[in-house]
Amino acid sequence: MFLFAAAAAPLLPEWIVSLTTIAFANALVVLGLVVLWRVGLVSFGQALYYCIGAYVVALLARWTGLTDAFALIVIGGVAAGLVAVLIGFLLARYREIFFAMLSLALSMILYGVLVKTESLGSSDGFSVTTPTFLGYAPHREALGLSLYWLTLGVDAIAAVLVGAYFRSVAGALAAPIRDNEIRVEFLGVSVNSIIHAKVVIAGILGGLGGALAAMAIGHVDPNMAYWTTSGSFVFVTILAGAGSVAAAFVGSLVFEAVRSFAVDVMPGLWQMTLGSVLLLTILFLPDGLGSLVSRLKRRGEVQRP
Amino acid sequence: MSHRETVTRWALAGLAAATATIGSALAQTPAAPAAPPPVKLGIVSFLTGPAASPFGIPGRNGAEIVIEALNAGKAPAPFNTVGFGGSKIEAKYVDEAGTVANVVTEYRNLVQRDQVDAVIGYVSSGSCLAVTPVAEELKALTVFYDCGTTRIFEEKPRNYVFRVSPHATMDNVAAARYLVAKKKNITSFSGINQNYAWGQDSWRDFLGAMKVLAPKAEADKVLFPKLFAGEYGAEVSTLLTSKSQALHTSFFDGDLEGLVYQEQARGLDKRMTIIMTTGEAAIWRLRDKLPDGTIIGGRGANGPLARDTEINKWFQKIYTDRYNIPPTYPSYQMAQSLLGLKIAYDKAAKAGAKPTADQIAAAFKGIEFEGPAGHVKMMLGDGHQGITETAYGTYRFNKQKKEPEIVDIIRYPAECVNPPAGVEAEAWIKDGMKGAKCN
Amino acid sequence: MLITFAILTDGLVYAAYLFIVAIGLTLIFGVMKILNVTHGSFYAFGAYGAATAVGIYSNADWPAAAGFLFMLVLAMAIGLVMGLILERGLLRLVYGKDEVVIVLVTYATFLILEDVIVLIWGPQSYAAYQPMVSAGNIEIGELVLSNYDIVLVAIAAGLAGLAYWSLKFTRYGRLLTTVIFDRETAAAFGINVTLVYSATFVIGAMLGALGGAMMAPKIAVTLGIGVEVIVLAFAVVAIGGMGSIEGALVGALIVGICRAAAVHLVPQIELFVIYGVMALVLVARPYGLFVRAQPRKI
Amino acid sequence: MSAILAVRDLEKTFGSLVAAHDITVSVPAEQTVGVIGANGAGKTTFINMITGHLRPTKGGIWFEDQEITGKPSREITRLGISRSFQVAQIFPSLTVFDNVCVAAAIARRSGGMWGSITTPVRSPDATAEAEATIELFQIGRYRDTPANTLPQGVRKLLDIGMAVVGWPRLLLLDEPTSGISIEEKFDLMNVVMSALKTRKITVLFVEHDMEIVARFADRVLAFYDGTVIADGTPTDTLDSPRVQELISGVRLKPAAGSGGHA
Repeated sequence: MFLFAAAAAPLLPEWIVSLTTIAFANALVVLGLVVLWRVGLVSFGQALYYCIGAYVVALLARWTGLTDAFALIVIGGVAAGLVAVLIGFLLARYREIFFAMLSLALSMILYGVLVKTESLGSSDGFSVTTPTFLGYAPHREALGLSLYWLTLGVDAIAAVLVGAYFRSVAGALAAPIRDNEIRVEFLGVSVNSIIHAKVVIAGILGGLGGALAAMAIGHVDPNMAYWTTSGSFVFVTILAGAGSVAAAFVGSLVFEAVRSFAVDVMPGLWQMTLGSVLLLTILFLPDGLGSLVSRLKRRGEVQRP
Repeated sequence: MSHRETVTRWALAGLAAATATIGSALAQTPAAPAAPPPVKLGIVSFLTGPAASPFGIPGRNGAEIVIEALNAGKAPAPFNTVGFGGSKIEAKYVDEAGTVANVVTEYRNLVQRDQVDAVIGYVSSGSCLAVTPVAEELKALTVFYDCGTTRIFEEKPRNYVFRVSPHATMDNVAAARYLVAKKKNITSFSGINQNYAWGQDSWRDFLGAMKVLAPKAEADKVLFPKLFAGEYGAEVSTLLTSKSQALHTSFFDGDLEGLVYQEQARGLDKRMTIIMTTGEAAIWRLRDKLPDGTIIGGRGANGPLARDTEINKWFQKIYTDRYNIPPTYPSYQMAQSLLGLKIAYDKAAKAGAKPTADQIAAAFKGIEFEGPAGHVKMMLGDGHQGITETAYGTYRFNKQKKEPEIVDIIRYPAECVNPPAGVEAEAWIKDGMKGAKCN
Repeated sequence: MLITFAILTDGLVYAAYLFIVAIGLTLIFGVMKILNVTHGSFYAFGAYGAATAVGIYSNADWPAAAGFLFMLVLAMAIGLVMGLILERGLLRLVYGKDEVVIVLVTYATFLILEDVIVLIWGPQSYAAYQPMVSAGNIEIGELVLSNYDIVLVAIAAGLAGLAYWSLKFTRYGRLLTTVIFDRETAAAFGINVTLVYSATFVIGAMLGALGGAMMAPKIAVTLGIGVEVIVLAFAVVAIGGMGSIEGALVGALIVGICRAAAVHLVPQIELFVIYGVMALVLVARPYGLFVRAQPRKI
Repeated sequence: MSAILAVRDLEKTFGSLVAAHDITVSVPAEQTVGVIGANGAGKTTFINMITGHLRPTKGGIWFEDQEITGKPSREITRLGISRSFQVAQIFPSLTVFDNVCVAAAIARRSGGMWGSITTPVRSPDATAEAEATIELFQIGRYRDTPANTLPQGVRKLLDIGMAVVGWPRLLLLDEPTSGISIEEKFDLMNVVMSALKTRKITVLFVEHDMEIVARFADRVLAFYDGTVIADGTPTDTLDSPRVQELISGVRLKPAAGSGGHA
């Protein structure tokens, strides 16, 4: 998919490239939510890591003048990951709606702090210095494409790793933990540490997404940590479904496309459009777009001799 | 490897979805009619959300009515030529609501997908700051109409971004000047501002200006309730326990009205004079609920604060006739921005052929003109940021005419409440507003 | 002294506001295990309905009190209708789905209703101040209290009492408590759970609308008022313990007092108070103050 | 050789309620011990303490001469004690194979979080082990059935299979036949016991049905009122008058404990 999308890029109009870049950056956050959702956990505060990743990039560029995209992304991801490690000690004890609520509270606290920080432009945020790529400093189309390809690259790596993780013991324990934590404990595994690990993975992915988004948008602001931002990530997760890694990316792209389309065609009523899409997905595609993927798979297998 | 295959399938599906939007977009913009080809404008403001009713909608209405007049060539001189450079204006209205990511995406869509010739809009300073670098990168002519932050032209010189409407500094400097003029021996004042950039900046400027103009007076209660908090009980009683003679607020619409209702129910305005830097936008809805004696600003000489010129009468009339409510400052700011752009465009179009963004930008720099809100000088930010005179007045609800009116208006020349070119607003206020010419 | 009094009264008023918004949410969660984002819409519709009602009655000159009642009644009627439509028409279809999925369903509904408001009332904002202004105020020392706020507190207290009484002493209340305690057993005992659900959701919706209606006179009824309320109500409910009425009451009081104290003493931290308190409480008591986790038996 | 499991003066109280007290038992390797007693006699409490689900108020537990008193259940499992449950604890949304395979993979993973992230769940030897266990418990024909649709008996076998797949040396079965019709009970126990014998696993099993106890146990512990009142060969224990008087009444209502939570 990524090779395909990468190859297609130069043929696409710029605005689609940038729309897709942002969509695929957000897809990383969604991928993290998918990791959590497989154990039946949903974070209404994933924007926390998204925002951390974004601000780390923006602040490094601003204070240290570091503009190398690759370095910035790694640092952004690591920073968010570290925060997730700390928060994880607390969060891993929670389940269901309580997990959701606590993560929401934490992200809202970050939001408050940022709004309070006038030196960082308060609610207006501040702009992100144009990134460079190992010394190469592109502009306009070139810049857009570089960011796009960078995002695809990160996405591809993330997709492969997460895919492998899903096939690992810790990854495969998701459904068992959702089904029956006690049994898992009696098989000799600490459920909380498994969940902690998932929180961290989701955090890193969130940070990476935020870092990429910050560069693609060129601006960061506290709203990146606001609960409605988390809400839209969860929204995409449901749209995509936890079925497959690919779903996260497709879901995110479809979401951006639909939103942009709605804003374009019915400026006053785009929320209604989004809501209806979500509703219909839940009602008629309970497992999200991912379930379509697996259906196609099945058909494919049938056709194969 | 069936994984990889399905993945590819999905890539296709995804791109299909994306292309669907281009398709629709193209369908959206009808084939250009017979020459001269229309000038496409993207007009962005809040069509949904809390900021729609106070700013977004009045702004859009202002655009609609003015564009109509311009296309009909019915605007008063010197704006009485058809559209922009003789070609009709075709406006596309877009919602500003959503995250900065959405705002930037929609901006790119306007410029790159819909190929608009210029974008006018943006209420939130956050949007303006986010859009600015993109506009510069895309070399797309952009005029901000309502956002007030000074950072846009202070952070970097800009080439394609303009703002006809003055920035927020003069609102609070003028507020301070008016307050000191009315209350010579003020000893204490308080402030209640929303806890986000707009509120914080407003208070910072006001406080700075007061330090300069009334060094004796000190700030007592400094309150920053959450944006859209809705309930101000605690704030009001805090203020009731204060000895301040005046209260500064940059609250707008929803929050402003809520505050007014709640403070009136508890008679706060009987204890201290309230200064509302954006009050003008609310007078037509608050009417007799807005306490008499409140000091009202309108982000410039807009609405009732505007001078009684021909063009102002004209704008007042066409707007009121259409929407049967008088225009408030966002409508004025939109009108000013459109008229400013028209002058620049016409100037650039003199060459004959459709002018390029660079030509218009070159023509736009440093122009001066008379708009409904008075005389505009594109003076700051190397000719990209306009300044105008501003005015403050005292509110009174005229029981006979059953109409709001603003009395003993004091006008402040642009140079009196704005920093000289090349000086940062905050610094200017800090070192005593040097070079302010208040005649 | 004055400050302390002010903090207490302000805290009480704010708590009343929070409780009125939160009670419907916690009721629905307690019985149906649904975290109802649509609650924000109920609040908004209640407020808009109230504004409309006030508009009508201030033209016809009826006594203020009557207008106030008219306002509340209309709002609750709206809540009733919306509740029925949503529960019967939509939620019914998704019962038994994952808790979180149902949250998303209500979130989607919330998004849709946000625009329905635009379709019905347009983007402009509405005022409904008459009841509050006509209620007047009383002076206590330097402090001036709005009678309307006092009414608000009274109504909140009334609601709390009513909720307590009906849960403990009415048949429906006892039904509810059994359902809350154990759905299966309740069903086994032949309690019509479906009916209880519908009733609960409708009541919750009416309470949400009521909250909006009672706040309407204090605020400008404008787009987006629902969003702010949701998270606020969530916080209160999470602090008190999901689904616990007394929890909602205590949660509201804690947040109310803390916020008032912050505004009077350290205005800088006002923004964090609610989430700070929420995080702290959740750290100490993962399930909120009034809810205990039951260890699973094997 | 010395005892694989030794328990000394074990006591568990919940507030004022004494659930178990003065339990002292030692079990030599490869012995099959039946545990009998009425509901609430302390059998499950006893098991729960050994497997670390409950922390004893007093006394100590030694497994292969290593003290495990109050260790968390997952550590105890790793040491080689495994258990099955009164109500089969399985993963309903997974197939039988996946149930067993997950269990096998967990048992085989190289230690630590990193280990469980890096080792694939369907590693060759985990898969092989899972297949073997499924064969051993003769549930091959259900291999790909989702667990939530399994008949009661198969659930039980699966539950025990998941406990056995990690090659434990001590296995505790909490009422393996509860909820099973009398006809099936013996077949089920035959399968289970032969499987355990082939793996040389020491077994403690709680059982209400005296015939089953008599048939399969080498030794019987009789619980009453939270402690052991008789301990010896099946015949000795079951015929001892106290047991007859206090417990064997259970025999008349064999399924009394079914589903109930002792």
